[in-house]
Amino acid sequence: MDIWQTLGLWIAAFGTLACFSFAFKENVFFHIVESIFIGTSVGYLVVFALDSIARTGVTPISKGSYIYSIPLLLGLLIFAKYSKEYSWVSRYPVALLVGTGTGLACRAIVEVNIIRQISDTIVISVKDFWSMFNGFLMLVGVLAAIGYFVFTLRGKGRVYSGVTRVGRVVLMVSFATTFGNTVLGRFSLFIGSLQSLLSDWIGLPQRIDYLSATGAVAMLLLIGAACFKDQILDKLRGTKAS
Amino acid sequence: MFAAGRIAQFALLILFFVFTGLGIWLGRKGKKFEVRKLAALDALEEGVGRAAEMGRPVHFNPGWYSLDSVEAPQTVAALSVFDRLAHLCARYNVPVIVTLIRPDVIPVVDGLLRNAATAEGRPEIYKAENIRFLSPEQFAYFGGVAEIFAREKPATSVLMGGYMAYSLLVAELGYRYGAFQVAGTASWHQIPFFVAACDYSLIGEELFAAGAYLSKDATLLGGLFGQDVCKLTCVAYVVVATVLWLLGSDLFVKLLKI
Amino acid sequence: MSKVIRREIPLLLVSFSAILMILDYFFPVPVLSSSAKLTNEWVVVIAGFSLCLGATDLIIVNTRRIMRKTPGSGYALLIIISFLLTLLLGLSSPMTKHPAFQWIYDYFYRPPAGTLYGMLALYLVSAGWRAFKIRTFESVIMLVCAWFLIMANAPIAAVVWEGFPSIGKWIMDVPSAAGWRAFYIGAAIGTLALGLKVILGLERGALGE
Amino acid sequence: MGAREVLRTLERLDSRYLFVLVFIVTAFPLVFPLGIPVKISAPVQKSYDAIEALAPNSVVLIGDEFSAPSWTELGPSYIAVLKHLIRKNIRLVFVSFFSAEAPAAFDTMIKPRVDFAKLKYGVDFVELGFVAGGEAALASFASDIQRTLKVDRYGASLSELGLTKDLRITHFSLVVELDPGAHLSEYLRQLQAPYGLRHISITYGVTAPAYTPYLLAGQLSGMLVAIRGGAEYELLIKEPGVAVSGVDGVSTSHVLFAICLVAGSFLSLVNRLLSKEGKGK
Repeated sequence: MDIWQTLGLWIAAFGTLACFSFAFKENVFFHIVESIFIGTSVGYLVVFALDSIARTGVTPISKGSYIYSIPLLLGLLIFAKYSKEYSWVSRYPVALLVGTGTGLACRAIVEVNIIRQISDTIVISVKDFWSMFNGFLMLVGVLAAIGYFVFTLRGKGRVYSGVTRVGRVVLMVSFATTFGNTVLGRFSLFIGSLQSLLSDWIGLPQRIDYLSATGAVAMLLLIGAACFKDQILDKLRGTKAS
Repeated sequence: MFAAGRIAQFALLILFFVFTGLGIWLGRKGKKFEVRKLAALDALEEGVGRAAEMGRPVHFNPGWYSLDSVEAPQTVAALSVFDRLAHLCARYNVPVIVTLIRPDVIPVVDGLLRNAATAEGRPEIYKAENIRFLSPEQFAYFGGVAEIFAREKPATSVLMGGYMAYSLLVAELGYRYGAFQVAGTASWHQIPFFVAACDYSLIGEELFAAGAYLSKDATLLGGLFGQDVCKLTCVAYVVVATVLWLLGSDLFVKLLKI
Repeated sequence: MSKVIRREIPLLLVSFSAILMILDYFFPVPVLSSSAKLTNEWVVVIAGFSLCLGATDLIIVNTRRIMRKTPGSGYALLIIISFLLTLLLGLSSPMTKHPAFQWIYDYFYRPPAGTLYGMLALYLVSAGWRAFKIRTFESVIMLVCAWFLIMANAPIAAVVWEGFPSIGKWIMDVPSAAGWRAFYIGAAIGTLALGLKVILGLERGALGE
Repeated sequence: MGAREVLRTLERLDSRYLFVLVFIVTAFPLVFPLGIPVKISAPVQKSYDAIEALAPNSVVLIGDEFSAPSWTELGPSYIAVLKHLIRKNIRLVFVSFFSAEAPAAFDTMIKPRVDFAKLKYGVDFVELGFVAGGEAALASFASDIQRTLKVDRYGASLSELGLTKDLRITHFSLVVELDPGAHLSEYLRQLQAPYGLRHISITYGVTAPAYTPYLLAGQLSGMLVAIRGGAEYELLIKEPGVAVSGVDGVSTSHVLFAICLVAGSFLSLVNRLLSKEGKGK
């Protein structure tokens, strides 16, 4: 393992610990790691943006498709927001973005979000009692939950409030299910971070790299001290005064 | 002439456009519609008032999606909420800090903030540095927001638009600093966390209705009526089609696939 | 005249590009598909520029913080330095493939991203502790569903009782899926309605006027 | 302090104590492995079967929307699936539409862990890199690959690479998509709806419930969820790896979470009942 990789592993370990520390208390090391993260992430993405401008915008011009100078110009216009007087100019490129986004959103959402969902609700399997039961439960659930979203048609009486109540319950079940399932995903990530510390860096469970282990303890102490710096300073002052 | 298998889609799209359009037309004609309460939106004023009392700023984030993405409507809806929020903040003389993940939203937010300040007669309250683009990487963005919360301790945090995993991080951050939180998203994967961690939340379609609800503009409220007609159409279609299906005819299912 | 240039033409541009995208999807006409493709490429370029605008903004805001010596200006300096360093390394040849650029990505970018993502596990625990209360019928149902889903996902639960995964699967496949279906349908109708309002120039949030 | 105060303090427990507990409980099996058996779930088995059924030399599109933070959740599944595909002599085309960092993440995290050395670039696999433009780019890719991209990630012309020379979207027998950003619907809209491509999604735990309707409707030919999906797939291809060694942590942490959920709500209920009783007096 070369020196750069080792150094990298130590930096990564420190970054991981500093980030975790934020769950306990905000501290200077978390903000340092995060500031570097902000800078690198924006730098990173700007590099790819420039790459993409070059590939999609500049390359065609160099090959003679001069029409591509229009998006380059429009792209530059977005900087007009810095001018007080001409900030409206940036509406032109933004208009193109908004229009395209809206069009893309509308054009295919009918198929995926409406037609598919409706036709799957209709097709109730009648092969046995259990699947029929599920099918009807699904049907009632879908209809009631749609009813929950109605804005202006305010029915009166028990039926209407019953429907919205059922709809609410169904939606809450969906939310709770997603909440429960998210636990799996987030813990996968959490375990991954722990693995990178415990296995990749310290070497557990097969062996213990004592250098890294000592480093880990030192880092924890340092970050802990930063977290509780105020309390520690107070303590020190207190003992001096007495 | 049609792309294969997309006739039903096109018909539905046009039908729903027509329904919404009819609603808008009715609204413009002066027909009044009574709209169900959306507590989260009514809470905006409470949130801004709270910030004014405490002398602290309001925080706003219009979500994850850029304006050219498929989820752009969520961002646009969030910006319509921001329009109202900016007016309220200018009226109560409360600074509003907008943190951004997507840079293409900067000019839009800038324009809304400027106009709100002018419209409420306080052009001096507009400050360009209150619009803070942090990073398109959600966790780097979170780091920036964490620093802003630590330093400026917003009294109210409004999170609207499409969201990703960082939703819970930012919502818990607000909880830690005791901020009053109003959220809203149509991103199904993040809705549970807003419901769990925020004081008020808009669920799904409610986000898209926010602009109309807040503006109280009769024309836009008519649009909401149109949306309801669309929903009832879906319900009616499902009911009729299911009855036919159980009687042995798959006509209505096939109809959707032409 | 100025109103036309400032307001009307951008709104027309919005409607035009939105309608173009919609028509292109439904009608396989060469003129439509080539202009839609061209528009898409333009949007890619403009989106790239908007990221540069964001970076410029980031530099301006943080330089201002350093100049005014506001609290946290040290962080601002770190942001600027790490941004410029990454940018230079990324642009130096071979573009985006410089070993130092990769090294920064691996050890400065990846760990905090992964860790903060994983930290959500902790926040889920505290949100779960706080948010799930036995108050109403709804809240009991929510608690039960979330609980079964969690148990269904833990391999150890299936060892204890075979039923956990199948109950979890049923909740996911039937009642939960019903809710999501309605949610999708509602969201789609909302999207379409908002889309129409944007096309008609009625939605205030679209252009920042 | 009486029992009531204890209960009340517990209800408003500083979450940091919970965090410490979570750390200990999750880390324990990583240091002392427990070896709890894992049952293969249906969506993972379906994915395995779908890949197993592919003819040698088929072409599979890898929708690589992978990104650094998703490494631990999706990485193990990604690697296991790639190993399986390569073992079956399937030709692979990698492309990204939504994650700009996917290619870099691929280089540093995936490539070194999978046996790419024995594959020939341009014949057995091609990396097309990141194509900006999201869904629009995806649509245009589907309609004409060579016109949309012209060159691969390394600047080689697509018409000069054996694999991509005459490649049409319909030549793909399967799409395997790494889905950290909930981009499934874009893929289905642009690849499955018009061209009928089969689709396997490697995705997050958070997205799984909402993807279930797609699975039920047959739009998904399989789904691998989070580290657990990875562990199951590693077991299916008989190459236990990172996921299998981490999956014990899933068990312990989930049990802790289930206990917390019940304890938290139970405490609130008891406290509410007690305070009602107190008011009654």
